[in-house]
Amino acid sequence: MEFFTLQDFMTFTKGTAYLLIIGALLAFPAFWRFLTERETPSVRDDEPHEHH
Amino acid sequence: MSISRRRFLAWMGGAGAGTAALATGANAGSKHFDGYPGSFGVLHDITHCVGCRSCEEACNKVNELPPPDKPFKDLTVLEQNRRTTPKAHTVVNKYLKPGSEKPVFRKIQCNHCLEPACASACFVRAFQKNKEGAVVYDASVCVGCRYCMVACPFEIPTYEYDKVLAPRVMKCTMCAPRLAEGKLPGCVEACPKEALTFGKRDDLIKIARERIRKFPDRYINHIYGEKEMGGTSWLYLSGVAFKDIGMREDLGVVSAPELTSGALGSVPIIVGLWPVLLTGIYAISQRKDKAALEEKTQAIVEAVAKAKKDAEKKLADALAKAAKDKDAAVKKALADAAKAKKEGA
Amino acid sequence: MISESALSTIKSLLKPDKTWLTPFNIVCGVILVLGAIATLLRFTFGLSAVTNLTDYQPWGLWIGFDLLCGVALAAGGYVTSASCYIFGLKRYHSAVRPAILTAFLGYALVVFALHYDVGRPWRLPYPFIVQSGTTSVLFEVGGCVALYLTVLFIEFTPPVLEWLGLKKARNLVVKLTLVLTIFGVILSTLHQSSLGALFLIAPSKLHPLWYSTYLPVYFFVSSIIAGLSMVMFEGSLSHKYMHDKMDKTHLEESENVVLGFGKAASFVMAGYFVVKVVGITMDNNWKYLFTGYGLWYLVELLGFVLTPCLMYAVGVRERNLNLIRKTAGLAVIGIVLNRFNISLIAFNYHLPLSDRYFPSIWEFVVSAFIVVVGLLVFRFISTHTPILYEHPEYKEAHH
Amino acid sequence: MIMEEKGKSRLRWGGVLAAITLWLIAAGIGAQGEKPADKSQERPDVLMIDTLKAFGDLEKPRVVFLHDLHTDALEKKGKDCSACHLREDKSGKIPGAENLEDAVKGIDKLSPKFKRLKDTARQDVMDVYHKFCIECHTDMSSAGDKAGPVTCGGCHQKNPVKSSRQEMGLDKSLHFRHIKANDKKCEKCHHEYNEKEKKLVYVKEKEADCRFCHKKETEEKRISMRLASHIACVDCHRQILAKKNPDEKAGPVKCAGCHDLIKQKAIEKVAEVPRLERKQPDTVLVKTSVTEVDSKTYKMPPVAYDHKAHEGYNDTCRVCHHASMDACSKCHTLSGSKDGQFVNLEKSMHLASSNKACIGCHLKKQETQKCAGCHSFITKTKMKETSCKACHVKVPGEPEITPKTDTAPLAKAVLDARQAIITTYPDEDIPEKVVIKDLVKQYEAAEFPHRKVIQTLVKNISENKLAGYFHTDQGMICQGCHHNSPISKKPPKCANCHGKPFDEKSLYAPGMTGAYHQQCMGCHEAMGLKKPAGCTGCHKER
Repeated sequence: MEFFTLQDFMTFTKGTAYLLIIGALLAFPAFWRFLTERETPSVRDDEPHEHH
Repeated sequence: MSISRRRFLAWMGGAGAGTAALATGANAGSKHFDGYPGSFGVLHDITHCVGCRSCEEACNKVNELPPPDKPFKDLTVLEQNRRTTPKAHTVVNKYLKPGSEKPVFRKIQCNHCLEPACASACFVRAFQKNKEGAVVYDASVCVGCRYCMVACPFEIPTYEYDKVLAPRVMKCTMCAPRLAEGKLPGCVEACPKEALTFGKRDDLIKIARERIRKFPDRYINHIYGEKEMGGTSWLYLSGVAFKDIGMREDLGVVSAPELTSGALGSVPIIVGLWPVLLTGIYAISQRKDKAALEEKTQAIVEAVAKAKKDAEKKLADALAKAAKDKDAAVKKALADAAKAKKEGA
Repeated sequence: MISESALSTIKSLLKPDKTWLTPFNIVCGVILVLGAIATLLRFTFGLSAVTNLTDYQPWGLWIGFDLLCGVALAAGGYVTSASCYIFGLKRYHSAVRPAILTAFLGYALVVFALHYDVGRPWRLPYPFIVQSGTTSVLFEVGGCVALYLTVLFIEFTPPVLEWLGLKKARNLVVKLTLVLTIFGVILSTLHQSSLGALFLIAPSKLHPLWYSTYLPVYFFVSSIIAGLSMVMFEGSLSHKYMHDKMDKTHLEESENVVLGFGKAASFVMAGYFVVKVVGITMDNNWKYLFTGYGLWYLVELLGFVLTPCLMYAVGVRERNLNLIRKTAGLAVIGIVLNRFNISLIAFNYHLPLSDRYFPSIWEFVVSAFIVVVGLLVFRFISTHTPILYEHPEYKEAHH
Repeated sequence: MIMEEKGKSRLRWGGVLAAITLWLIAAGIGAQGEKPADKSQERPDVLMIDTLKAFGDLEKPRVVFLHDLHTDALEKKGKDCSACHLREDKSGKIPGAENLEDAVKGIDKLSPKFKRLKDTARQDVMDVYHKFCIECHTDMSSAGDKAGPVTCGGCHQKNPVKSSRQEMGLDKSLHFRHIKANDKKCEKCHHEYNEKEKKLVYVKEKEADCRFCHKKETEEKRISMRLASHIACVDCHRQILAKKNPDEKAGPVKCAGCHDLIKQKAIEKVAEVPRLERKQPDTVLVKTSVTEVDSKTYKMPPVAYDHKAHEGYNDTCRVCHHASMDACSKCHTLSGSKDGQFVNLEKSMHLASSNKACIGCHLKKQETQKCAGCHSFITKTKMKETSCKACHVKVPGEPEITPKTDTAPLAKAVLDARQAIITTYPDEDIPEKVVIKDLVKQYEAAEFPHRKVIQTLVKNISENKLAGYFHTDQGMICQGCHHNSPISKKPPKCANCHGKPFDEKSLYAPGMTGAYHQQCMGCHEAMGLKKPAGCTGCHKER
């Protein structure tokens, strides 16, 4: 794909970037869940718990 | 390059994530574009213009614009300083340099930037730089936000404020439709003195250079539009300083898309990193709370334990005392018994 | 303006006998009528009939105030919810709902106002459904505002659902609080800053003192100030005059809120002041400070950034709630002033006075109209739904 | 209680809003930018008193001093220059002016400085000014006369008065009048510095332009031109005035006399200025100094230069002799030298951009209206080969030139042989009318009075000797319009080169219509012709 103006080039790249980040926005919460779901439901936390 | 990167750094640095600067900042800069090869343009030799307004008339005709308030033959309108309007895509202005009585005439119309600010600003891509070099406008998608007018450094686009249903942005099209038919732009065709030269932009620059070379004392040594705002398809030669004929010399050479590329480039970065940052902060704050909670419970447990110990101790002492008293009493009793036995015998 | 009309809210609400002919209602009524007329004119005779907009000045009061100020002053939503749910400052919880509500109304009104300014309002969704100009800063602003409005709407539903007694739905939404908040902060960061970035494309039109490559940063940081100040400001107002609507916790917490936010605002302002000066240094614009515009710039920077910054600080040190609340008002004006400078006063500074723009009476009318609508809706909602108090059934129920 | 609280706060808000509106207005005004400075009156006698600069930076604004104003005021009081200017004693003698002393007895020359002979020290100079200025001003005012300021700010301020001072100098006529008045006693003004005797001496027929030595600023042993001229001229004029001899005219002594534009124009001109007597050559053979190369190796024949004629064309010697009276080749050597700022001989003669060079000066002549019609279209950056021959003419018989050769006669021979006649083709060979039919769609065909135009052009320059040397060829005059094609009786038609506009094959040639309009209108404008005006001036309406 050849571009002759910076304008066209940016239209393309920014467009793709926008699609990309929408995907990312949706992915983040899911990934966070995946990351933390094994933890005890009591507190959603970022560190393993020592049980007592 | 450096500009957009600096802008970008500035912005990211402020937003607090300078890390990704190079990655995105480079987007705009490290790539270089020379525009469509062989695209057309017009060279306006201001020293040749005599202010006959033929171009205005032709423009009005070919674009089927409403008739002007004063006829085009009437040259008195040159006395006041005019700008483009929804009814006039091009106007000729007269400038009298203080001191000289010889007036200078300059034609105003869209300069058809190589990197149009209007196109860069438009959020529905209503403006397009086409391969002939014209910057064309598509009213069928225009929302009417008028950001193009804010963006245009030459103050060219105008708006039909008086229309209710279908107001349009109005500006010179470089007669794109005529070009498609292989005709010249209306104004160029009409200019009797060939103050307007139509041709490939590269050739026009050659011509301009040649004229400056041949007549160094007729022209000032600057081709306006060769570099301004990243270059324009319309070019200008003048015998007097451009700022004296209402053309800004302080626009710089940075093209419009570059001006905003830095800020735009940082958008994906923020979306990429903010969730991480914020969730991190959240997690940490949560952890603090939990820690606090644990301390509290711990304290309670200890307190309880302590209380229990004290209680047991008390009990033990009590029992010990009780035992002592008991055998003391026994001894006494025995002693008494023995005493009584002695007296009886 | 906000403050003006807010004060009159007060007045009307103070009246022991709740007759409808309170001064406030009369003023509102008049404005609403005028607004209706303006609306009619706008959509029957076009922009030229009601605005002084020119080809030099395509953006006037409706963008400068309704959009730029509206969005900035609605920043309270993300600032408060972030501090409460992300930074875990639970003690500000009671401030969240009013803030969210104001934010939601703010953005809703911004979008509403845009319908007046834009040439063909029915095409507003075009960028997202017909053809996208992704190189446009405005595209990004539009996208973010649209999304954020949705987010705010969802965030704002709980009180309504509580009011309607829809437990299930309400709890579901509350579960989403964190995600929504994070979305909110992201979107706000983007479009608050991008409103500044809008002007990056016109270095030749905006006075060098206000034009800076840091514009997006300035807008973002000042939006935080605006958010904090707005929360305190309107908090103090509703605190004074909707006292009866507030429950114990709310009343107890509001003092913390003011002190805490005051402290935050003061420090953020300090930072803002520094980066503003850095901006001048980077572009070496000192020489402009001694021109007419320079003095005007100093008025903004010293009078409406440095002064409130210090006033906040004093207020916080001396736990002087009254001072802090007054300062909040000053800070809010400061933000409005800044947005006006960038979009109206220092814009087109190079033009002769004859070509400069001053809003028409109708433009003022419409802006006032929109503010009044906002007020009335706010009053209605906050008096009918659990915004200023917690619904008895949901005490201590936040996540 | 709440009520009054509310009242207060409303007041505050009102105040804030009011303030903002005020600021808005202020900003609006600020937006207007600088107002144009009001046209204050201009005077030729504006002096800037900033003497203290010599001792370091000024603490206060320099003082604007209106000299004539003071002279006149003192005159009314019957005071003369000596009221402010001290007599020079012998010790502080002014170079070149000794003999003025004796010229008129009883009148000493005066120091150009105010109330002092030397700038000794910062404090002293300051005191001199403060003491005497203020003293005099107070006396005047106490005497009830209009007097100058006595406060610091009164003098040390930005004064709106602008200087209209015109540069002054002797043109040929004025110089001649001085020669006559001083019956050829050149030594009265002219002098040079003798290194050996360390004094100023007069050398006959070595007189030169004052500016050669007296530069803009005073250098050691050389006072500035300004100082020199004021000492020499003004003092002399003063002394003549003092003689009160009715039939002896004296030059001006006040600033305006020399430096006011109107007064300058009024200076009486001598119609026929006889030639200077300085043993200058009539004719010169311009060539490299023979020490460098000998005549055999000349690439071009040397140029015979009519020195005498050029004396007539120019007002002063320094038009050409810009640094000294020596021969050009002394500094402008074949390869260039430091004295000649490395402008070599070739450049010094051909530099188009310099009026001191032959060609530079001749090109300027082309800008006169009579010539500009054609010449504004002819590039000045490249000369026609044929023009070289106009100056570089072979010396008849091509004698060998040695250092001993007296070249003046050779030059004379060449000049006599050369003649300046402007010729063109006989009328019958020149088409009388040219009918231009290019715009017949809109207008009648345009009739171009071809022959009449040529005749006018020829007549215009027939008196012009310079033009004569370059228009000897019959076809030369045609080149004005029939450019870019070799000279010939039947030049190619315009249409041969100028066809449809914007032809990529001939990028630099405008189209037919453009070419006509540019040529005709351009020429008419350059020659200041008002008619024909408007489209219908040339194209009759249909």
